[in-house]
Amino acid sequence: MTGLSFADAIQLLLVGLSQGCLYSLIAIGLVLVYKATEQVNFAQGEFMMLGAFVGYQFIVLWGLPYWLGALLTLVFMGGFGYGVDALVVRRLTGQPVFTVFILTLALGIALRAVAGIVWGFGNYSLPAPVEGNLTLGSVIIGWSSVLAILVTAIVASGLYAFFRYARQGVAMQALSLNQLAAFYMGIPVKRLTSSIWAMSAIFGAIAGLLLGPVTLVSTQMGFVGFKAFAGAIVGGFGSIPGAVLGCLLIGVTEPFFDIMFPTFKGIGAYLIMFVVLLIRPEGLLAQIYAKKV
Amino acid sequence: GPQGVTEDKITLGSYTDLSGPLAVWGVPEANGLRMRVDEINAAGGIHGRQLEIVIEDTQYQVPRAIQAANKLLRRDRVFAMVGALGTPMNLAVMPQQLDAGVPNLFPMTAAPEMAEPLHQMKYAFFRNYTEQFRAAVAYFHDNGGFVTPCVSQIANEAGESMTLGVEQQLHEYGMEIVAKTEHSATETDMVSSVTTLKNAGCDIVFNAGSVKDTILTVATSKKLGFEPIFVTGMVPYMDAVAKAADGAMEGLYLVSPFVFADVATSEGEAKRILETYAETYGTKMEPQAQLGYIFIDLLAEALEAAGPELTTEGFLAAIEAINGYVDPIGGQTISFGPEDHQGVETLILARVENGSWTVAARGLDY
Amino acid sequence: MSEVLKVRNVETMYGRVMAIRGVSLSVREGTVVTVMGSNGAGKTTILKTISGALDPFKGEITFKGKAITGLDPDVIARTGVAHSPEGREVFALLSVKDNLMMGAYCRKDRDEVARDFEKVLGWFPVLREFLDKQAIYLSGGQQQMVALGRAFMARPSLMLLDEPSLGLSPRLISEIFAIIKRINVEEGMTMLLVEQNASVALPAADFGYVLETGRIVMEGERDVLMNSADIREFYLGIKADSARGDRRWKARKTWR
Amino acid sequence: MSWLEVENVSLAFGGLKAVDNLSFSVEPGKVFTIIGPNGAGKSTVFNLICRIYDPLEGDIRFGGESLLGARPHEVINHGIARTFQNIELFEHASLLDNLLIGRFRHGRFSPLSELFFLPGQLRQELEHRRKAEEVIEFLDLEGYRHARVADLPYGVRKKTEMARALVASPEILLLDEPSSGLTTEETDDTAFVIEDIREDLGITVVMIEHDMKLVNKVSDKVLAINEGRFLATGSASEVQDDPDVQAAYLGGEAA
Amino acid sequence: MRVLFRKSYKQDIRLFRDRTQAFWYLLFLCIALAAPLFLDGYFLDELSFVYIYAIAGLGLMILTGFSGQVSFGQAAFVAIGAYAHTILLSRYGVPWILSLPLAALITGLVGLAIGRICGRMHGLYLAIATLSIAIVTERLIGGGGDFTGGHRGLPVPGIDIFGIAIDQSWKTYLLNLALFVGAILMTRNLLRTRSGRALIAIRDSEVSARSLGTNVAFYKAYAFFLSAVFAGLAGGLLAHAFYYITPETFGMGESIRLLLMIVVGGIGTIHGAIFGAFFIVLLPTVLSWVKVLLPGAIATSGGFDSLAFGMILLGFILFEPDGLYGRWVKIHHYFNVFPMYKRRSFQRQKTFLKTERLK
Ligand SMILES: Nc1ncnc2c1ncn2[C@@H]1O[C@H](COP(=O)(O)OP(=O)(O)OP(=O)(O)O)[C@@H](O)[C@H]1O
Ligand SMILES: Nc1ncnc2c1ncn2[C@@H]1O[C@H](COP(=O)(O)OP(=O)(O)OP(=O)(O)O)[C@@H](O)[C@H]1O
Ligand SMILES: [Mg+2]
Ligand SMILES: [Mg+2]
Repeated sequence: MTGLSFADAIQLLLVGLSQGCLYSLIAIGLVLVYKATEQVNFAQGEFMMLGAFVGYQFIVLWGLPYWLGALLTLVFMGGFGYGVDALVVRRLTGQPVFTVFILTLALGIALRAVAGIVWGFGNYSLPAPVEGNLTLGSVIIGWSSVLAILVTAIVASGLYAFFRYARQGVAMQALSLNQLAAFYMGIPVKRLTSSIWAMSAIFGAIAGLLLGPVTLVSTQMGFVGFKAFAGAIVGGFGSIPGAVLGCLLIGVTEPFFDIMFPTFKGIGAYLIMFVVLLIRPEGLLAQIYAKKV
Repeated sequence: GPQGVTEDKITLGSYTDLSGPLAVWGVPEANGLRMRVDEINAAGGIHGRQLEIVIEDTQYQVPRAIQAANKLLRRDRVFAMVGALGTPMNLAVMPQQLDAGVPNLFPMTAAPEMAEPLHQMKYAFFRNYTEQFRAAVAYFHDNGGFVTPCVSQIANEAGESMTLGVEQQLHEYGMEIVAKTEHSATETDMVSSVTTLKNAGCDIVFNAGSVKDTILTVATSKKLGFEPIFVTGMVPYMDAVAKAADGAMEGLYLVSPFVFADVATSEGEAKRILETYAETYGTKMEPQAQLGYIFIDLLAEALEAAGPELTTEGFLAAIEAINGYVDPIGGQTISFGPEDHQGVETLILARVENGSWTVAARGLDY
Repeated sequence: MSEVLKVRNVETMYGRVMAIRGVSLSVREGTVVTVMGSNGAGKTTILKTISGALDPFKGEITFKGKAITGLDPDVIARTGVAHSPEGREVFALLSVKDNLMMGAYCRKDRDEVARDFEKVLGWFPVLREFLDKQAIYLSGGQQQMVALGRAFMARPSLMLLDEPSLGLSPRLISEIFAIIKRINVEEGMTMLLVEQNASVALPAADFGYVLETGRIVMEGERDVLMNSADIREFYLGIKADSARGDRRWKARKTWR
Repeated sequence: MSWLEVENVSLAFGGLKAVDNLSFSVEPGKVFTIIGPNGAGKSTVFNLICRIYDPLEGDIRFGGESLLGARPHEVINHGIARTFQNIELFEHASLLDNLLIGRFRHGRFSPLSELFFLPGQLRQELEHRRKAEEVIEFLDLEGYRHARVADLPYGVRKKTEMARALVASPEILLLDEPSSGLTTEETDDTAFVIEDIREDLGITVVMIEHDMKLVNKVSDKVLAINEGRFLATGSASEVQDDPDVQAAYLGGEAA
Repeated sequence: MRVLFRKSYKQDIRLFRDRTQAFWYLLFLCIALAAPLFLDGYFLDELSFVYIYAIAGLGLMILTGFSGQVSFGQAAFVAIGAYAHTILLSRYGVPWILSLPLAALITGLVGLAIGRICGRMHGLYLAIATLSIAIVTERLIGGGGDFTGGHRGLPVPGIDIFGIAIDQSWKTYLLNLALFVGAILMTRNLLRTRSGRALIAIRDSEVSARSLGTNVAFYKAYAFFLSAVFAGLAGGLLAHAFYYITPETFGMGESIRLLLMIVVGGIGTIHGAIFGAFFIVLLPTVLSWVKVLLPGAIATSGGFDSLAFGMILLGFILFEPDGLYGRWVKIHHYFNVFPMYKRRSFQRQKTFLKTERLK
């Protein structure tokens, strides 16, 4: 294997960083729903895919100015997420979370098909929010990657504060811990749950708009979701900082793994996750606690 | 008579991916197949028989394919299988299909196994992946040459066959692959692979890949100022690729056994077909649709020749007799023979020039 | 005094099991009412039905004159019913502080809330040192304190208490009932109280119902009940020791 | 017959000393009761005996043999069974199945004989069932035999736990607040049950209890602890007359 | 309405509660055995698939349904079984009758190893860990060069038992049926004995399972072992049904299908695995029949199949979370108490969730 120059290393590091951030954005959507309801949304990847397609509709097909189109996309996806919970998931209140997990699996299948029927199964290109590259010496990174990093940082810290300090934030955790008691406290469980789904759909859409330009928009693009999952798990599923941490870890180590095993690109993420889980079965920032008896 | 043939009807079968990862291939293909079938029926069918084609969705999953084939062979009792998509699917289905005496015509895959070993019921349309890349290597070796050939391969059977071709042909010249990277289909970033290739100082990269990964690899290389010759196979032969990553694809080469015709540059019959398709299906006629159309056209040719007393033997003989058939869209010549069950004779070299594929050379071979 | 809560022949089913069969009871403003009954009599079920955690199959429930039958629990809670459920049901991983604060989720008056918070800590001083501890890691009794405090923090006009004395030390039990009485008197808060430990519950109550296998078999003012032979024997356990010759017979009794 | 000895054991959670240099010993065939205010560390003592926590210091012996070597699932093989304060049942299984699981220690892991249900199995199963039915009869649970335990009222669930511990036919039984959630009358029944457990089944009982009436009725020896530390020990009446206990635990009314 | 009077403890232990039940099940078995007489090859092959998937499903049911460990990697086990079997047959010429159990055993041991490793992981963590195992396995088999046939895969030799070639639909059908019935009996036996109960105990409360003497880690691994054995068996049989195996054949899609299968069927019940298999295998067939009746535009549009598939699944999970088996029980009850069936006797009371983050 040819040696790595320092510049290359930095290059890979930066790329890994921006990749990690993209994973993070998807992962945050996942963790959000989990933290607030303990439901696991396996269709988060599809939410992202849908976000990308809706953006494609507004920006490319209808030719709206980029930022307007993007804004509309987020609004639309917010509504969509809210609807998914209000119309579908909510019917399963009280069912084991595993059932919801399976439900979202089916939802994912359906969404892929719908997207295919509406927009076709091809690959479509979406303009990047910001063009051009940032060149530091021999290191090059796209401005959109920089944007991805910024967005992630803001979103993550914002949500962290929300769950830590905001009344609603705490209430959401409360209802994930004990629905009955939450109801008894007069917490509007249903409304909160739906809004959480809305939020996670929005973050999915953001990820989609950022990822769409890189890999073309297609019904299959949701499958990066798996790596986001891996990241969230590594960080300790249910913790926002954990999700970011885990995704960055995976994003950053992955390219180096690929360089070491050039013929096994793609499984690094999962091996890394597996190793972490072997050492810490509940992830870096464990979210599983010992029961007191 | 043979199954699937009645006084007034011939039933054909096909299974392809209409909603899975390769729906981007399957959906247009299905349209192309149907379009030609409808045209033929509208023109009164063949020897008084209407054509019927049953197309099943495999979602690119072998189990689904097996079930689909089971239905096509035993419920619909099709006369022949045409344009079935997917190497694993064809490999899994063919044994029982051939036992049942149902020919496997022009599968939508360029795997060598589609024509080899020679079997009187197996007829491939394409030159296989291996040959495509041998031809590519040969062409660039003879025109300009290269010193450090590299391969960026997708981790599936197609990629494997393509890489094999590169190895074999390089071997002819006593050369070897200098660096090889392998990636899965769902990658979202290629910097690591590109870095590997870059550090290996490759001056030509044979991209044994699929659609997205090809785009990513080429675009990323441009971004990192690494600009070798990129040569890829028939899979990314579509508009989306040529137009992708605003201009980054310029100069990307590709070898293909078929020509992806464009309304603008084509006239006559080809133009008519392309336009009719655009009207009927509301989209530009993608290459897969063009192939589907050609498959049926070719098959119809044989049916005509086989005469009114249709038997499988007669039909197969008629296919083997096809010689110098020129496809109505891309103008590739196709010939079969008792020893030659591979249709397309020579390959073409296409190149991305200001946002669209243009044929750079014809008659490639090795 | 007006009746805050009216329950008219309510039936509640669990699948095919009918847990309560046509129960009617009413709670007058500012009183403490207790429901006694053996295991599986349906006490918890009644409370859950009132607070909307279970949908009654028949009958109707009115609170402050408004029908609340079959509404969502959170809606009912916002109309001023607080429920301290059986088995504590604390928010396991939230800190004790957050647990208590969740009780006041629907209240806007910040300083009032702060005052009540202090009040609760006043009643249960132990909690003060555990404010930042996750509730799950409290001892059983400490969790019970949290549950009670949390219900009070909502400042409801009706409080439903399901076995508040469960797992508390004798000292705390007597204290708690003193507190309940105090809240009732000082804050004028109405209480519907389910309690196994009738010997402390009944004296604290103004009115009582006795529930057996889903039916109300007896009701009356405290003093009436206190003097009823059955109650004394089966629920207050008074003169039990003498009457307890053959206990098999007693054991059967719960099965009738 | 064996002794349970706890020898200056300590345990802390973070800063908080849940158990502080505590020692006591249980004599065979007796009912030993631990009382103490909420948060005194009673349940924690049980968890220490059952190896859920490792003591910081001290030793726990049963029949002269130290338990500290045993893994949690091996404790029962020493003949120690327990119930939990906040019920820990197999919620989705029927009461009967809960009891059959309780028979777990009375059987070997024999995959083939199980998967092919060799003749031996049927005999074993019948044996387990018979034992289970004995206990069901003993605790008056007939009515609930096939009910899903998740659906049972609190009191019955409490009993079910005791039953599950009993079918394991232990030498010593740890009961964490057996009477909580029972009516006065049912508590009286519990008293009789506990006496039977000791006399008829010859099982030593260690129990945590807040209901002084029950404590007085059944315990041969009482230990009072507070904040993890020893407070007093002796007969029920002695302990209750102890001023510290009065102050920390009983408050005004001594039952 | 039929009321069951229990006369002896045996009734709760024996395979069948009473005569009537025994009668019905044996009737089904006879019909299944006689199927080749009145069904053509097409249906026999479809049913063979059902049986094979049901075997895999039973395996997954043991793991996920009974021991409560969600696995997304089941397809990986199936793959290992299929490859082991094929390689043993074609490369080492092991006789079929040995090769199949060997393959199952090998898979089982792999499962055991994984179970031992993943023993400390719970719920989602386990699910995703197994998912990654599936993805990696696929890739490794692909990279296995000539030994595994790489991405190009391997052709599968025909079945030959003591010189008898099992080469026709009805023969394979009977073979699969036999193994299927065997698998059911084994699962049933597991459930009515000690180990089976241990698994259920672990699922519901690890703490008290331990306090009763269950070595949690051990039994979790055991569950993995059993389910892998079943998966391996199914894999071996599938290999023959596929004639040719490639790594892609057993990708993510299959794992997910298997999981959906047991959920649609009814999680936590043997019937569930079987009903689920019927559903998952026969649905595409039914769809392709329905399509014929639909207007061309819809039927021929890409995506129709998976849309329908997804939608039907959604419907199921929404309106029958207990799965097909749950529905079956209701219908059964309906006829039992006919005509006094009351809807409400099955109306779900409100239920509320508690956190599962405490272990
Ligand atoms: N989820 C359920 N499903 C089916 N039956 C139930 C369910 N919950 C309770 N029951 C039944 O309803 C009846 C009343 O139960 P409930 O819990 O109200 O009794 P309780 O008076 O609160 O008893 P305890 O004092 O022990 O709490 C019992 O017979 C019980 O078996
Ligand atoms: N796992 C744990 N983590 C942290 N603190 C704990 C844990 N378990 C118990 N504690 C603390 O240790 C002390 C003793 O708890 P324990 O449950 O033993 O009390 P207890 O005597 O059983 O009280 P009660 O009678 O109310 O059940 C309590 O203050 C409790 O907060
Ligand atoms: Mg109750
Ligand atoms: Mg305790």
